[in-house]
Amino acid sequence: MSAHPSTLYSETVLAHNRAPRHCGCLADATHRGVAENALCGDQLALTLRLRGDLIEAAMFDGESCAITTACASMLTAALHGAPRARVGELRMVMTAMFRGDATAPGEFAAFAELRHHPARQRCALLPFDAALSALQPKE
Amino acid sequence: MSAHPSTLYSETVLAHNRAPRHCGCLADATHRGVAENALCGDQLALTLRLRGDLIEAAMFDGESCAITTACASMLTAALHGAPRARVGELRMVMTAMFRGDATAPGEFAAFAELRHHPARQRCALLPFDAALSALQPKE
Amino acid sequence: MSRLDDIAAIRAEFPQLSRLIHGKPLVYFDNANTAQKPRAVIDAVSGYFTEHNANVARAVHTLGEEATSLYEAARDKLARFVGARSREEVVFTRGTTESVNLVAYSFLRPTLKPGDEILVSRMEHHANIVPWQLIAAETGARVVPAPITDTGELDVEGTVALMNERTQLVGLVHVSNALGTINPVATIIAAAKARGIPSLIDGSQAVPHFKVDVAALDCDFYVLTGHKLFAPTGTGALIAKREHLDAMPPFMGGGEMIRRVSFEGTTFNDPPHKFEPGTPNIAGFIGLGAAVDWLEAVGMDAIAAREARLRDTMRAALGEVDGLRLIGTARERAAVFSFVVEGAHAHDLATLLDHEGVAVRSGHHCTHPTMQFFGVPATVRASLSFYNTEDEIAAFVAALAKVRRMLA
Amino acid sequence: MSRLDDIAAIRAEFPQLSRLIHGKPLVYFDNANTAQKPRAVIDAVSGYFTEHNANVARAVHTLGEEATSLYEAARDKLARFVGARSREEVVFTRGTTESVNLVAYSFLRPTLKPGDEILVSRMEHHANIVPWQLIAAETGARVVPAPITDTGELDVEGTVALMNERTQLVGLVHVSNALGTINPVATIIAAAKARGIPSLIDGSQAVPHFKVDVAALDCDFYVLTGHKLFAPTGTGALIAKREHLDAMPPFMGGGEMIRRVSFEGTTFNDPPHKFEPGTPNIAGFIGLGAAVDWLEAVGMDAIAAREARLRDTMRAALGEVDGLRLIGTARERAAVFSFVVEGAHAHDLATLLDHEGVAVRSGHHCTHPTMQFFGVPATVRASLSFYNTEDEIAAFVAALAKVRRMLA
Ligand SMILES: Cc1ncc(COP(=O)(O)O)c(C=O)c1O
Ligand SMILES: Cc1ncc(COP(=O)(O)O)c(C=O)c1O
Repeated sequence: MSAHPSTLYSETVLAHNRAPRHCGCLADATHRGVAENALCGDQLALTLRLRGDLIEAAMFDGESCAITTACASMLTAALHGAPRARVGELRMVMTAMFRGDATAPGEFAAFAELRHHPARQRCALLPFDAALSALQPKE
Repeated sequence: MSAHPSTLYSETVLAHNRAPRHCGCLADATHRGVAENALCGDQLALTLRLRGDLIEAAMFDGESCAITTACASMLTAALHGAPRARVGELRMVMTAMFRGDATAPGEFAAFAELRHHPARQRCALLPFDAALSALQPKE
Repeated sequence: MSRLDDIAAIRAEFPQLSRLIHGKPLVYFDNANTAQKPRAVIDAVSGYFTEHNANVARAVHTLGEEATSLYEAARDKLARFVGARSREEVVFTRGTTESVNLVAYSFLRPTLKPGDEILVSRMEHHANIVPWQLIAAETGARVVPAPITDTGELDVEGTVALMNERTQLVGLVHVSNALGTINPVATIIAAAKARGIPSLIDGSQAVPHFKVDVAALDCDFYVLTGHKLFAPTGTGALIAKREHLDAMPPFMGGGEMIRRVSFEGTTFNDPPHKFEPGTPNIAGFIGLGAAVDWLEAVGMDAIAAREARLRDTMRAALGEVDGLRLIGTARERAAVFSFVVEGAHAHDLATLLDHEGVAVRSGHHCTHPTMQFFGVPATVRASLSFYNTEDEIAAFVAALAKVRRMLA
Repeated sequence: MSRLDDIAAIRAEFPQLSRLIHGKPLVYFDNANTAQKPRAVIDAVSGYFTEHNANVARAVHTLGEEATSLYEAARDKLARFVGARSREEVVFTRGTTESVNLVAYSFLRPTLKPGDEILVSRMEHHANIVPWQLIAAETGARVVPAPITDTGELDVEGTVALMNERTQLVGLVHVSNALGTINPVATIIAAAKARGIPSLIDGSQAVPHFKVDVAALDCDFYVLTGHKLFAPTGTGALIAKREHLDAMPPFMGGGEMIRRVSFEGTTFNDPPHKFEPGTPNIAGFIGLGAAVDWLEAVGMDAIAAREARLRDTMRAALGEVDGLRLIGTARERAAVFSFVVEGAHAHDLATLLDHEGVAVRSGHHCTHPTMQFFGVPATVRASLSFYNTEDEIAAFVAALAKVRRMLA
């Protein structure tokens, strides 16, 4: 059950946390979403600029833990130029990875160790949920 | 914790149960009370005839277990000619006996073994409670 | 080949079964009251205390993650065991009693109006009567008893005839703890559904004895208690359709059931957590998970088959006893027998049987209306489980004869 | 001479304390979340399962009598431990959360009117906020927050000023689980009483740490939870004045809480049983009885004295840490410390401390309004118990320095 301590806070994660990419708010955002982590009260806001179904730019904002920050940093980078469906696809790969059924692409694989930290999986999913909330049709 | 099996259903108790005394209803009762045992649903009715503070006669009625029946048989006998305060006094001796702090007088000592049967103490107290209810001022 | 074929080995897994009572081997025939626990359950409980003791759903440290995993795994196991559609439909409660109260307070009470009716059978446990009476008294609704027959079977026609546009819920015990009757719950659920009436089935005495498939039954609510299922007391579940759980307001407030609390306004968590405020009986539910594992390893079909044999032997044996009147003679029945004996009070029989090592229950079995229907204040109840034996039945019958002689 | 002088021997009684976490000795500083269990408690629980397993208050057989005696003895022990006026004033519940809900539903709700106020402090646990919000929403009453100061102390004057003729209840946490503050409960109880307002004290974090005398406090309701008191989770109590318990309608319905049930009308049992429907967490309460025995043998005064020393050492150690901000700096405090650290998120600290063997809690500690007041989403909380040591404090401080370097 117990995780190998060193791998969750890997150099990849720590580096992203120290210097996150795409941190802030898109001035010309077309979509905006927020997600909250009930466990710690962290809130993460995500802004997107879409043209048709293509995400042109993404930024995130909010005070959050290293896991959330690093994942948001990776996600906003991965979404640049991606189709909007990418958010949901990536999230599914992440949860499959947490079950031990898949390996997420690229740097996201750094979160594989969360399999042994169910209470903190939500931290890595927060950016995805903020993006999904942004993309959800609003009344 | 466990009781000696033979002593609860002693010959004294079994004999009273087989042939209880004062079973029925006093035709010329001045007081009547009922008590109920929530555990088994048994009801016991007790009728008394008082002159002043003196109990002249007592009878009990109801279908009940051997412990209740035997105790009611002993109690009605003990109350003939006794002052009304006797009911409460005897009940206190009984509960003290259940705590191991006293021995009840005469045949009532047959219930000493109930000390090890808390769930059935109520069976022996039922006749006392019916008598107390009979003696209670009614509006 | 079933593990039950070696019954001595099975019995050896239940430490309590080798206890002596007044110097005699325990014959435990009070299984409908509560079941004995296998070593696997006892060890799961102490293992939690010695190895993983922590609170659930709160801390991110190793012990907290372990405790949470074990606790939530129990939910998965129980969901699978009873055929729930999803783990989110399984709300953990203290037992059947709390499960019914939860439905009463959160599902029914908010919309109950004067004249509304709640239909429950005359053979219900108090747990499936009193909660409805409490909310009925508050709202002006009525609890209507559904009829039963002299054999202790549900009068199905009579029950269906009582379903009408005022009926807000139909409640029925799956297996009667007082009579042993197995009720035709599927028929009643379907009849209620055809009329748009939600149904609640009290499965307390069903799940320990045969395979139950809640999704197939398609009732709106199914309630059960862990301690009759070989798990610790203080555990149980409400299995409810997700649409109801989503729509129901919370029952009790506190930690875990919330998403965010402020004095300006509070938002609630998703089911099942919305209905599980505060710290739960963690060791108990871990024990429940172990009990379900254990039962699945033995096999519910093997258990049902063995209990059917024990039931038939017991039934035949009781038929031989002079002056013994069975209360409840349904054709479809579990190995639960209530009876009265001429000239001997139920409590005297129970106490004296105990002196012979035989544990049975005497009393009203929390079913006053059923007792009233049969015109008895109390019965003796002998309720068997798969770990009981034919030898124990013989010992019971001999003990019964002996104590009757004493009381005569 | 106290048993605590030989702390190694004391620690050896708690099996979990010798666990390794990620290969490092466990430093358990999450005692405000839940406490570890001494062998005496674990053995009492398994002893019930292997020796006395039966339901309570129902059967007259030997096992039933034994289980009932053990269960009811736990009530006597707890009554004595907290200074209840009588055993009948001790209602067993699942924990503090259920205790508060019971008071909300049975005591307050029946008479609550639009405009009525329930006054609780801004440092309450959600368990002492949300139940009031639920019944307030239903009745049109309001939950009013009583002010606290920047040091995390109750603003006593401000609180008393908010008591008025609309106030139906004053609720206050005895020791704050988020801040460590020990509140002047006697003052508030007296002020409420002078105005005819009933008071409820949440003693969850008080009873494990010092001697509490409920009768002397003279509050109307005192609530506590067993698992912080070294007993199993899923146990707790409401200690209430008898006059309230007599007058309150039942909360949940079911077996044991009734005297007689019929479809024509049901009568209820006396307190405390009126409020304890169905089968309780028997093993848990037997464990609670054992926990109280254990604590009394060690002595609450010795425990309080040792914890005061640990508190002072910890406080001094935290004062040395650069960039660490204590949330809650009350003069009267328990050995419970919430803090935030510059540049490091609470959850990262907690996970990384866990990798060093140190168990602390991070998050909002079920006190959102308190966190909001201090303008932090979450804190790290280190909460100590008598079995902790100065060496563990040193290990904790070293681990904290190490993980901060990692995150920098
Ligand atoms: C002050 C306080 N009140 C209430 C509670 C809730 O206790 P429980 O979850 O055992 O009901 C806690 C513990 O989490 C607490 O610390
Ligand atoms: C049919 C039935 N329903 C409900 C209950 C109540 O269960 P619990 O006391 O565990 O809540 C019981 C057991 O006593 C039962 O047999």
